[in-house]
Amino acid sequence: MSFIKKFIEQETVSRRNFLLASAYGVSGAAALRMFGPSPVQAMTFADPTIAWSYRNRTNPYWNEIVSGGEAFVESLGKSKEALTHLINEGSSEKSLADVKALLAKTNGELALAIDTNDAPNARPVVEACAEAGAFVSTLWNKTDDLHPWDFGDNYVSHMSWSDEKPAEQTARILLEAIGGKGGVVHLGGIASNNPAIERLQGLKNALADYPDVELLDAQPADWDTQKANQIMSSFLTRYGDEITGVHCANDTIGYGVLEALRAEGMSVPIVTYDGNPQAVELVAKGEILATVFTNPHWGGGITASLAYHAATGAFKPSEEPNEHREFYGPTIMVTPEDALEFKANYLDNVPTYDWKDYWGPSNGPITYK
Amino acid sequence: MYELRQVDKHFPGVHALKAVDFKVNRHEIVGLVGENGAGKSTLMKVIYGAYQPDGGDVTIDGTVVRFQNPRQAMNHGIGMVFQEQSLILNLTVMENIFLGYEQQFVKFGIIDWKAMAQAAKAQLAKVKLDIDPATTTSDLSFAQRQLVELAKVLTLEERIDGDLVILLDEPTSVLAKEEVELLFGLVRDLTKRASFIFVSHRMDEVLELSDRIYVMKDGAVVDVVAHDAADIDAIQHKMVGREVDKEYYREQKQKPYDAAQALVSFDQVSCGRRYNDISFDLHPGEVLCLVGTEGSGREAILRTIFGLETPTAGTVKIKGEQVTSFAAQSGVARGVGYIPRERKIEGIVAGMNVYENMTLSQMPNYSSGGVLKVGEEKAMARTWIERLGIKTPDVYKDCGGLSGGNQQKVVLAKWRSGGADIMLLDHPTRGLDIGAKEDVYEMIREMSAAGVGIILVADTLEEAIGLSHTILVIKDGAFQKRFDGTPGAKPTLYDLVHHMI
Amino acid sequence: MAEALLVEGMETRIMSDITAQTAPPARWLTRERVIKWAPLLVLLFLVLLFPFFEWLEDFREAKDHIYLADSRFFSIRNAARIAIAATPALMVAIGVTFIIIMGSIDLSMEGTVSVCAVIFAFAFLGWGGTLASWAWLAIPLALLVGAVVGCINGLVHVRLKIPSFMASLAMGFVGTGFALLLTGGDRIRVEDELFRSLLTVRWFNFPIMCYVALAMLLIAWFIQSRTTLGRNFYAVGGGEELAHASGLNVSRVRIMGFTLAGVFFAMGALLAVGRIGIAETATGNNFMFISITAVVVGGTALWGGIGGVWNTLVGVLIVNVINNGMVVIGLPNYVQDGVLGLLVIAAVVLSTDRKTVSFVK
Amino acid sequence: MSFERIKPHLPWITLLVLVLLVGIANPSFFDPAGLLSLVSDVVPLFIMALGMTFAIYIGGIDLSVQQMANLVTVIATVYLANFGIGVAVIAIAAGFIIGAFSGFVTTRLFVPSFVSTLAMGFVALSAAKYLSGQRALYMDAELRDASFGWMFGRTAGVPHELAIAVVLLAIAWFLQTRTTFGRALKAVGSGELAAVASGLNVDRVKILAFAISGVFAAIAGLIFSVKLSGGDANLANGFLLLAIVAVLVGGTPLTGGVGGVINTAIGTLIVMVIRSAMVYLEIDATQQQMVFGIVLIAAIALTIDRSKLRGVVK
Repeated sequence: MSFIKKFIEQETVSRRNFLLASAYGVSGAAALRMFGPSPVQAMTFADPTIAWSYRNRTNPYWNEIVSGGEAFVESLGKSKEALTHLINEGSSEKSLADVKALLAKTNGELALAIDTNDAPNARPVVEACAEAGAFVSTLWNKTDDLHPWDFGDNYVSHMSWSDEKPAEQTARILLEAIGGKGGVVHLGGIASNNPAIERLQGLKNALADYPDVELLDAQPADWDTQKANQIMSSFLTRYGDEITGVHCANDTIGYGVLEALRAEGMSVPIVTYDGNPQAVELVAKGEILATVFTNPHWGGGITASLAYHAATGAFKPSEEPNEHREFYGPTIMVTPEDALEFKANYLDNVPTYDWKDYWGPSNGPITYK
Repeated sequence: MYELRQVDKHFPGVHALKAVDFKVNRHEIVGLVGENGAGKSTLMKVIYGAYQPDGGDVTIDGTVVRFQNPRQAMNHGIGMVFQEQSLILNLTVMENIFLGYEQQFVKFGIIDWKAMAQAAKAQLAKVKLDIDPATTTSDLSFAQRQLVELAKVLTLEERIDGDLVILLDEPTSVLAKEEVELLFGLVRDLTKRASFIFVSHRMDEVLELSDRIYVMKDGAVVDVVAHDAADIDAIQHKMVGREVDKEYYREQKQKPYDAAQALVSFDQVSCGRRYNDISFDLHPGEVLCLVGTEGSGREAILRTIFGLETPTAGTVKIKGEQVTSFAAQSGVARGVGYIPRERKIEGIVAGMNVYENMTLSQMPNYSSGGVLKVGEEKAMARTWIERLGIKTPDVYKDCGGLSGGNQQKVVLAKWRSGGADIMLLDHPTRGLDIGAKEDVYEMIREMSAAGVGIILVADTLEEAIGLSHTILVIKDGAFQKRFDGTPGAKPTLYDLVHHMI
Repeated sequence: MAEALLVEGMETRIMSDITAQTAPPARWLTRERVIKWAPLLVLLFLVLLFPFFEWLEDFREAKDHIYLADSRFFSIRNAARIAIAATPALMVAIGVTFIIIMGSIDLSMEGTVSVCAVIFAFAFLGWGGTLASWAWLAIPLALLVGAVVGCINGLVHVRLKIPSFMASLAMGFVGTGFALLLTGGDRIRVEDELFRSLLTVRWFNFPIMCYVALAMLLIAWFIQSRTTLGRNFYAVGGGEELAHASGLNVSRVRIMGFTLAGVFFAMGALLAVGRIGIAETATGNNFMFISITAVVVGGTALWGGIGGVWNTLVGVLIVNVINNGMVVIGLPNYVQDGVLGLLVIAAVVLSTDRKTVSFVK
Repeated sequence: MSFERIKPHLPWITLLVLVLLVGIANPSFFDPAGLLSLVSDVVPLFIMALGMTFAIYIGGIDLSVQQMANLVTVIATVYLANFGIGVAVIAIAAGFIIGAFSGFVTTRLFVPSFVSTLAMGFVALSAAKYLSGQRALYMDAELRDASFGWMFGRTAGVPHELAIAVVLLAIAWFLQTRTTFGRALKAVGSGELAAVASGLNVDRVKILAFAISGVFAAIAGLIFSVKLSGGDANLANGFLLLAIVAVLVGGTPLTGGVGGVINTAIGTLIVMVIRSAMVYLEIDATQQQMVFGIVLIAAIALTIDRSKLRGVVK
């Protein structure tokens, strides 16, 4: 079937070029300034509602994010319950509707930290917040044409992670471990998610230096353990012993892959991403070669903190340089050698962060390709 | 032995049973007749436990009993053989027979199929049916199913110590003549063990079978007649409450038809295994009756003309034009109207009101550019309600809530108002009471006089003979004989039966 | 929703001798028989189809490849993989089969599976964390939880007179929500080697979980064919009002049906946990559409009364063979959904007897 | 005033009671601007539910609507630069064709709509994935505003989105109650065999019903895509079950022939109120889904008119 696949892939590439031409070409740079930097100072609030909007509670990653948000709220001397949770269940529609409802309820006195579930959803969320006078900080998903500085103070910041580099690093660890030859498969996240795209790209970058390693296949496993499990077992049928390494887009996918291998009594080197506690333990045991810790606890806390402090007027976003408005979050590579130490420092004892040190641990301004 | 004393039953706005006294003796067959709406079905439901009476007593051997549901009634020996086919088609015969009473064959939670089959065999023997109890019910003929239903009720015999009362609700409606005879023989035989209550619209059958006949009208028992004293005219008089037209089938109104032109012509038409090599012409004003047993192919011929069946050979012409595409839409477009036997399923749409039903087949006439002219629809409906004397409070009444006769009139109005000049009537009087039947006959004569060609599959042979200009006898899908039905020279029942079987 | 009317009543029948034995089908290869076995034929066809594509690929690249013999898809190891993937879905699908035979539908499986998985994991870890301790009691507990959830589902449907589609859909939300409430979003690892031997220990190339599933399938078959309850499902599906008039306590049968389905959903939850060693709120995800699709593909009619658990086995295998096969032959992932959709339509078309059904909605 | 008389009015009474309950618990819910904004945000979901009503009204169901909308978000984003406002035509045509094909598979091939529409949804998903190159795409803001900016303005304080919804509701209502097609839908939903025996082209009516469902889903997808200024193959996820719930809660049962588009409007509002109540009443995050389910059971138990569920409740 690979001939069909090749044909379709060629088609996709040529059409993707067309897409780029159509969507980016005309005036990608000249972003619309709908609400422009307002001449009057944005109104600030003494005690805004603090809210976190995220996908779901079933993923450990989001639980870490939430714990950070709660830690921040507690640092203000409030109880955990003071943090309002909006859960979108993977629906952009619900994400937007919930934000609007909260804006109406709080009358705009809101400091919102949000992952908008899907990149296109960021714009209406930000626009709604700006219109209502609320302050919003986004995490992960936004489209490339949307920038905080186009919205004065109200769109406080955007934090993301450049996953390409770390994913490339884990890939190199994997490729070294298999001796620079053989075949690898990649199990990705939801195909259209930015991190999923970047993490696969990281692998491809690394592969360029290893001509003897073939990328056998890459399929999206939608961040889902069970789906990853089934795809991996199908991969085992198709490629069998040709698979000498597995590159996973995140930890939860990794668990599914490990179980698929365990079912066969096989052991193949794998690398994952996210640095969840369970994955870190597996790294320490050597079952996973490496994962990348993105410190979601800090990310969750600092995103809420940025929105909150902008809302209270503690700092004025529009006076900050662009690299303080769009920046990459921190990444820490976790490998078997340092896994236990890492676990002790970051997971078993969550460090107490200074939530006013907004940009300390960050990783430089976001760049666009 | 089984007795109702002064039983009353009210529904919102209706006094359905008025102080009814009803008694069944041992080894007796009691007939129950009455027009639709006279309260027969309510009475039956009270007897077999589906309804609880508001007043009066139900007694068995003098003891007052009260049933909360049919199962309790069954436990007192009262069973019901339903009018509609009430077997569950995807189950086997034995499962149907013991449905709800499987426990007797269960050992350690396991059904002993062998034991059940044996017991079922015994039950089937009671009704003289020799079939494999493991047969799936849908594979049986209608008559066989009717007997299985009887066998199912007869399981009460083993289960109950006391006497049995078995209700037979229209058991003959799907049976051919000889099958009816067989059933009657069986019932008479079974009176040794059970009493029967026999409900039927076919007066002759009630008279033939019953020892006593209860006549109901407007929720009350108006007469009880013994078998020997029974007289059809007298009973009908009591039921209807007025004199029944001596000229029941309106033969005096039968006019010669115009044989010069043909509305429908069949030329050696065959349709798979349903019928074979059929040829006839239908003329304006003619009432042509197709006579045959159930499954002889008469309904399939009707459905072919309407466009619901596609013939496999031969030519069908409607008004001189050869029909090439068989679809109901094209049938309707050619002016064919169809009154199906399954009135509630195919005739009216329950849930839609009177005018919506009447215009269903002719919406283009009451719309422009796809937009309905509701005012015109209602006006038309009012006209036809008056013309046919349809009993409905207004045009907004849900047709599902009308009585059978009025439903039939709505269906008729649907086709007549649309100007259909070829009418296909499949058992148009089925399940209607005498008054409603007479209305239908009257309308058939009117249509015939107006030049409409009518093809009829009648409910009874008498009806066929009385109504038709022409009778075609069909057997096993093949044409047998053509009879001319001019008044005074009509064929006899015997003539027809001779060729049917 | 899926409503069809059998034309039985309108079909004209030739009636000759009333007491005659119904004639057995004269030919061996009747239409009815072909339709009855159609799902199995579809499965066989698919099992032979995917190796063909493998062969074609090698043929085009001029490699040696003997059809079937050299197939990676057509191998015991892959059969085991398909079986592992199919077992939890099979349990869920069997549960919903009973409901569909009754002419109802149950959409609560995702919630029920999650709740059972999570409660099982909590109890298992809380009571010792290994099968060799009192923790084994977590297994009957999970089945009991499934029964309770199913029973509530049935009660809501029957007592509140809410059509099963809506009642079970809402109960599904409640179930998932309850699982989330219990876990607070955490995942619970079940690492006991003894419990995980469901996956890791193999007899005759297949892991133990496949045999457990087989045993459950046989139990389901037994219930379907040899118990009053099982037969009553068919009665209710074939004609609920008639069954009621025959003295059957239809409400009870319905509630029992939903309860039984809940037990099988719980079994699905146990095997799903056994397969990946994790219980979480998301354990139940994706079971709804896949299990109902499998049931229909297997030839059980959505309008009730027809089909059974063997059909469901075939249906689940068809869906899983397609899913596995598409990856194995290297079909690009973005066409996989579409191909699955079209193949499902084709499979249902082949196994529907269009002559006995007058319309479908 | 007997209970029988109240029955048909139960859906909006339920809505009113819910609104009052939430409003009493948190009076800021009654803020008109806030309410208006809540209502206009539910518009894409409402339009999808409106289309679904046609499928359910004939006794079927359409599970492809969400994937249909996904596909349209991608189509709209990819082709906006080439066709401008013309992508609306392409989107609607795509909805019509896929919907009609589902209808064809259902009526002519006898595949229950539950399965046929689910399967066609997968096909639409594949198309969306392929067209989008499996990426999240965004629209050029200027192009978007040039072609579809009118969708999101306000006139006299009324969001245009809401106006679109009202117009579509009016069209759907007209179709349902005033046209021969609407009458035929009712006949098919209430008594299909009688409709056949009255010479209606039932297959065509059913295929059209699914096609309309597809068209409305496409419009919903288009509005959503413009609103979010982008598209990808998962953008509209989460719509399907809510759309079904909106139709059912409104009082259009799955058995067909009863209810209609006005019911769906009420049903959508009920869903909206329940959902925003979570925010207004500050229901704990981990409890929201369970509460939603329980309230839903209560709402359905209240709104469905059981006397119109002919025959048995399955």
